[in-house]
Amino acid sequence: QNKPIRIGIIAPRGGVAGTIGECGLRGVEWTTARINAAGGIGGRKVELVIQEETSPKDTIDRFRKLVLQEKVDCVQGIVSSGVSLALAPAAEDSRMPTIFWDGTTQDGVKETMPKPKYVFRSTDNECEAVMASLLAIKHFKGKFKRIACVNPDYSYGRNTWTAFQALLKKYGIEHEVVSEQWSKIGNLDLTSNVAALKAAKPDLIFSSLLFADLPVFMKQAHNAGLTEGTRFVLPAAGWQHTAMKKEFTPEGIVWGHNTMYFDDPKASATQKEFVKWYADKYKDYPHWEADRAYFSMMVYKAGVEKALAAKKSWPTPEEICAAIPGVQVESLGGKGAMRADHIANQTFHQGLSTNKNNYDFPTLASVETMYSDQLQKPTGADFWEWLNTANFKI
Amino acid sequence: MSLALENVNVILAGNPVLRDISMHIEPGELVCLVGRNGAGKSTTFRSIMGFQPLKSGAIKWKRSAINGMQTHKIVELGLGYTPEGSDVFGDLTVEDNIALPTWTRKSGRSAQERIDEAYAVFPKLKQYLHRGGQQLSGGERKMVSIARALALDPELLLLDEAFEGLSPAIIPTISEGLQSILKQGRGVLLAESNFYHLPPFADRLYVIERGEIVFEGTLAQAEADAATMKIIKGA
Amino acid sequence: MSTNDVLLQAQQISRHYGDFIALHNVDLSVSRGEFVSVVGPNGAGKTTLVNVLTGLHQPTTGNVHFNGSNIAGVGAVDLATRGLARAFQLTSIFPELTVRETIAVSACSYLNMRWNGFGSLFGSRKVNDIVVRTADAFGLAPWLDTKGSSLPHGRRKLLDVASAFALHPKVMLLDEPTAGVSTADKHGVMETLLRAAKHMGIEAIMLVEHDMDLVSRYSTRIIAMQAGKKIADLPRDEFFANEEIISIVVGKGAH
Amino acid sequence: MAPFFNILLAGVFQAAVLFLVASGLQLIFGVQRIINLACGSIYALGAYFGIFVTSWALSKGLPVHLFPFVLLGAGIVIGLIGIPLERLIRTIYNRPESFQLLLTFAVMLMFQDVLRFFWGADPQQLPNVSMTFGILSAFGVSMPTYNVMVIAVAVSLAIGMAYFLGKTKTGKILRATAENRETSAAMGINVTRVYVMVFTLGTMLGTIGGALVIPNAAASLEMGVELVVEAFAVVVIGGLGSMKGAAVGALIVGLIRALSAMYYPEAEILAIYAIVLAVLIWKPAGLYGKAET
Amino acid sequence: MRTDTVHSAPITAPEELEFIVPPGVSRAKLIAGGLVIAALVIAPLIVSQYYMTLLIPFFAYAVILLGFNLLFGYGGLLSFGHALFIAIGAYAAAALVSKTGMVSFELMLLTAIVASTIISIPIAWLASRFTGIFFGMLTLSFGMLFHSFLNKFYYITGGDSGMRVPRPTLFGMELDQFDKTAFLGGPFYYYCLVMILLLTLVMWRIVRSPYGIHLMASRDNAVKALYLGVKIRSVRAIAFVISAVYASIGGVILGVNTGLADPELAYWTHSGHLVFMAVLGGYQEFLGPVLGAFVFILLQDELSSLTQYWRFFLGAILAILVVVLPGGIMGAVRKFKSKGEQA
Ligand SMILES: Nc1ncnc2c1ncn2[C@@H]1O[C@H](COP(=O)(O)OP(=O)(O)OP(=O)(O)O)[C@@H](O)[C@H]1O
Ligand SMILES: Nc1ncnc2c1ncn2[C@@H]1O[C@H](COP(=O)(O)OP(=O)(O)OP(=O)(O)O)[C@@H](O)[C@H]1O
Ligand SMILES: CC(C)C[C@H](N)C(=O)O
Ligand SMILES: [Mg+2]
Ligand SMILES: [Mg+2]
Repeated sequence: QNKPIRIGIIAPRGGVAGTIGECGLRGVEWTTARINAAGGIGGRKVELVIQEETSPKDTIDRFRKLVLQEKVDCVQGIVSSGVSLALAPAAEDSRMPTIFWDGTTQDGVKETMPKPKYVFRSTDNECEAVMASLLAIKHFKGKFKRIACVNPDYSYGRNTWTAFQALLKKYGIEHEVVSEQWSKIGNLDLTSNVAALKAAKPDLIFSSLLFADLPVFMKQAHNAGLTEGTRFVLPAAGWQHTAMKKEFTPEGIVWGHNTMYFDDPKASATQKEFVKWYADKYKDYPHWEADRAYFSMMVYKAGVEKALAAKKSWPTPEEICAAIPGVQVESLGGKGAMRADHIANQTFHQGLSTNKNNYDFPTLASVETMYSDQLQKPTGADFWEWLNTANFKI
Repeated sequence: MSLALENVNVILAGNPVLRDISMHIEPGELVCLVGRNGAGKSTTFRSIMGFQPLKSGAIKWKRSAINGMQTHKIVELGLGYTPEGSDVFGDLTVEDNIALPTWTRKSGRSAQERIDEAYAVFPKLKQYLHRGGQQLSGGERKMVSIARALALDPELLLLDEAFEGLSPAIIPTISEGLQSILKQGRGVLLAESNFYHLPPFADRLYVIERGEIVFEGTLAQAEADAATMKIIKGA
Repeated sequence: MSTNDVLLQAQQISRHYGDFIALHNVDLSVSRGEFVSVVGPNGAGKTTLVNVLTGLHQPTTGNVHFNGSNIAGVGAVDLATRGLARAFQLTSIFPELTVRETIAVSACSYLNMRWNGFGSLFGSRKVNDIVVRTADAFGLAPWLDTKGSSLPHGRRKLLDVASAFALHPKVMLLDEPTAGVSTADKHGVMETLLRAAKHMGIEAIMLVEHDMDLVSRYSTRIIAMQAGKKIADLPRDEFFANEEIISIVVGKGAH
Repeated sequence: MAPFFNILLAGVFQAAVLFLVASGLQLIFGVQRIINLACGSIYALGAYFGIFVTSWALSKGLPVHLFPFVLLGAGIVIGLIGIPLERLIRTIYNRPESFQLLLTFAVMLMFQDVLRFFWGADPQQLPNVSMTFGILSAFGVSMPTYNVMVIAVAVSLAIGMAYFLGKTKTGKILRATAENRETSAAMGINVTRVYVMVFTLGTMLGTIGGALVIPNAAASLEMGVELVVEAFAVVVIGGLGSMKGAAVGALIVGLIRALSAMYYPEAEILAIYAIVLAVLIWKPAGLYGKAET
Repeated sequence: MRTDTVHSAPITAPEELEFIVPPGVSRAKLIAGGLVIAALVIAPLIVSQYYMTLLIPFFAYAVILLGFNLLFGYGGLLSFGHALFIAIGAYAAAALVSKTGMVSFELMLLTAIVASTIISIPIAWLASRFTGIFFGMLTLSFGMLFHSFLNKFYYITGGDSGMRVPRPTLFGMELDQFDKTAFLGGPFYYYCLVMILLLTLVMWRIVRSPYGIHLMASRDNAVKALYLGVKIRSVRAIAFVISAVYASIGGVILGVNTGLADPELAYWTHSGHLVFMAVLGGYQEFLGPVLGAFVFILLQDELSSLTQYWRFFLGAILAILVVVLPGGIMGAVRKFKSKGEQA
């Protein structure tokens, strides 16, 4: 019983999502050191086995290696939806407790993994778009009519845009779509999209571009004069917040930081400690993926310890997985929990941006938070129907 | 002595292709290397030009070894070469093909002088100045190839199968050209498999058979030697 | 000789390259039992003529009939199946195929087995027969399992021609088959060729050649070209009696 | 009408960068018959290195309006990586094409990790210096001056290359070497030097492209792998080995991307390949390519 | 008459690469083959479960490369977009399930074969006009065209998330007493083993048939081949279709193994990996590429666990192999063997 607990981590290190994986891995590094310093999980130290997330085909092999060869006790990680989709059935099948950090833009947000026993997944990726849409309505209502989007050309981009329009409709906001721009992820030359947007003269631009694509878009938009007088809704701005330099980013953007905002004045001591460690060590400010990594680890810890307390001897994977639903953890970004349907609830942070700060990139003028029970469809519901019937508090 | 091969051995894909070849060419001399197909003539030429590493032996130009040197350095020293298949640059015009050597090698004489000399041997080429190398007939290519080597202004000219594919009508012209080259004090080494193409004014003859030199002497001596004649002319 | 005996006939064929006329209104015919040589100075248009006759190039004007039908531009494969074969000025073989396999390529075309994707190639008697017979005729039998690229130069040339013969063509076009072949070997090659031709039932041969020795020894008829035009088309003896033509082709004072 | 021209101009800018990379590809292919699959990685390297040098220089007090020259310089300097790369590729000059493709594929695999090793997984960017020179505008059509400068660089390189290859002695020597290495050597050409020169020049065109695009974009690990495919589309449309082809191909691809972004966003990438296929059916060797065999 | 006047120079092997010529099967080779098959048959008893799961992708790539090499090794046509057909196989299986609900493996294979045949015919028709680098680029374009189709037409294809390929039935049997790992390492393993042996046999017949010799002739010297009556375009096109069908069969196996058909399968770098495997193993030999697939899978697996910079080392190893082993592993083995014989 004094053997370390082996936890397999699968995260992207190269390719477009490498930057997201990197932040998550750093979060895991810090979290593990902290847990081990405090005595481990149920008295056992944590040992990490890290594998890289690549294409679904190869990641499945890595996963099997963790399970069959490395004999890990739990697998955490995964950023891309495609991979999580392939991995979930495999995890169920091999009875491996598996907690996804992210990557749950699932097939138009339909539940493809009903009643999972071993797989726990993160909040829907669309949560941040729902929240950003609500904030846009709250702050910009009546100040725009012509809307346009420039989104990544895949399900995440399309879902967020559809959700935004659906909410505008739901709240009776009169609007007209004047241009829709779709850009392949990782495409860094958006000049023609910028030109097309400029030609459409929108009052508001909604963009869930990720990675470097967003800062590049903003820079090119700024240089083309597109940012003047246009309102922006950027639910995923916090994915690349440090790259969004003030010089080309106007103020007053609806700005999403997902489940952790590094500069939150109301942040917990743990978050502040983490952010400081991160800034000192990596000369950068962490984003939400570090929080997701922390959350996954803490949820697992809580589950193990809950099962252990009930049983007094080391619990089986089944018992651990049965213990996890319902646990509450204080994650870096605020409160979080695992729902009975194995879907996470976490706290989302967004707000209007300001350039009045000591950084070279915008921060939030005031932080608004929403718990994801407000943003995420309930068990078994259809996302689009739920959007229409839900009672949001704006 | 200008060019000398001393006990040259060459192995290709495990087979000895040249065995202990020794020969020499003096300034102003026309020497023919005669042998049947596959005897090793081209390999000898390629060895001299540095395309083909030696197994053993040495190749000397004015008493210093040139084997192991890079081809363009060997050319620099004054050897000019026309490959077996002509290999005219198809992408360049006839004019550029012939002018090119004057850009790559300085010889002390003016480019124009060298080019004029090359055309003097094949005046017919002036009709095609702007035709691309690709568009020439087999024989025309051969002419360009020889003219091009001449434009290098070499001290020794190595002609591999100079007459292959040339119409009999043009052979006398080339013979005359060769004579004028020799008169300028240049040496010529000519590889030939066709006995009837051997210029009567050749100074010496080497006969190569299966990679070995089996005869050295004048044309007259060769004609007197029945065994040699059998090799180069057939029964 | 009846007109039925005419196998290959070209009428007024021309080939232009931009302003340059490489072939100018040439008429010619080749009949059963003939051995026709084409001679002429370099650049006279001989290779161009063969290219047009074998469909590699379209004639700018004129047409070519083979065995009664127009073959201008029908393509090489069609020519091969109709019975017109060619060997190239520069030796052309399949470097990685053995002699056996090379000849089998033609055999499969001839026997129209080309779409058999499941039968064993050398399990077929018919293929084997052709392979062995052809190799024998060209003296290639000892090399049957040698790769083309490993053959000695002279043998390669023979293999090139042998594979064309294995198509059992009616007419064979040969573009300088002995270019680069040493004096000692030239006649050997030619005789092997002729013997094989007889053996395999080839009805007529057309040869492009500079070597007047070969031309005079084997031809029944000689066509002389100059500057894209046909300047003579004479039976052998008449041709060699014509001093004027000879001096154009061979040059003055040649041996 | 003005928006339409704005879009066209955006396309021309994309075309300019694409042309730089594609012309490097063409040059190397034209002379050495090598398709450089690593051209994308080289482009990425130029981008990363350009950011690295320029931000360093800016932090050392470089006057901002000099940054294009620093970028260009960085592109040129890092292009020298072509020298050791050529040394590696030299080992397989005599092998079939597939080996050359593979070796450059191997280089591409390695490069991704080399970039990550030095610069990490986070995309890198320059401060927003591209507006230093303001915006040029006329008749409602406008474009950042910097972009116009990049287009000018590409156009002058295009003209320069065409002149260099077509008319100068060195250009003709390069073309001769392209055709037949041995015979060129026998004509006194130092083939080794020509190859090093061509490969380095080709590499440099790529790194310059990468460096120049950077003020408008960011450097990311994926940028190279993505670009290869577009550069290939350019080359196939224009015809392998043809500089003119690279220019026209780049223009076609750039404009198509821009126009489809405006009028039919679904078609953006598909349209490029549709053109590729159409060209290949209509003109198998590309618009300016030489026919095969 | 002199039949032997043509001088015979010493027969020499060429220095350049040797291409495949259908060799006879020596007894040694038969024994080696038998041993390998026997080892594969008893593998599930002795090989660890994890490595068993790696054998499934190996089978998939073995089939893919058998087909790929008909095109590349025997036809001389280097496709840089062949992964397209792997994706078609996987998506065909997924589409069958999502449209009809049928999960029979046999039907998946059938759908994949039909789909790849239909799709490859027009591509083959076009691509057969080209050789060399043009062929490579054209196939690359088609591959990327399909890749962007998969992403753009997400309402059909699931876009980036791909389409699920659920666990299939074999001969109608559910076999749900096995969990997926046991299923893959047990019944599915043997099923695939038999299938790949059959497909190998079929390919062996093809390359030694009259058609096979015409294909090789078109590779070696197209103009000459034409004049010998080889219909090079059709010959090439057929090779393309056959290799596409093989790739799609491999794609179905991969799809089942991953449980997903995703666009990355069609991405051009995946095609690059196929070429990598073929050259690594030695495309001059009938089974070289299959060996290459085996080594590649193990290499990638080991490297990616050893270091986060595995791409670098993979690339470096590839570069070294390309430089020092022009004949791939098989070529090296053969060289070694012939040295042994000479000594
Ligand atoms: N690359 C090679 N690898 C192996 N053997 C070769 C190679 N090149 C030439 N040979 C062999 O070397 C021998 C000599 O060839 P070489 O080309 O020197 O002959 P040659 O006298 O020039 O003949 P030809 O009159 O046909 O041009 C021949 O038997 C030939 O088959
Ligand atoms: N593509 C082309 N463009 C322009 N001129 C050409 C082209 N191809 C051939 N020619 C010219 O056509 C003429 C005839 O060429 P052809 O190859 O038929 O001559 P040939 O009689 O076979 O000569 P040789 O005996 O030298 O092989 C030559 O002057 C040649 O330069
Ligand atoms: C973190 C994000 C990249 C997740 C997103 N759902 C994706 O697929 O790929
Ligand atoms: Mg020779
Ligand atoms: Mg000719």
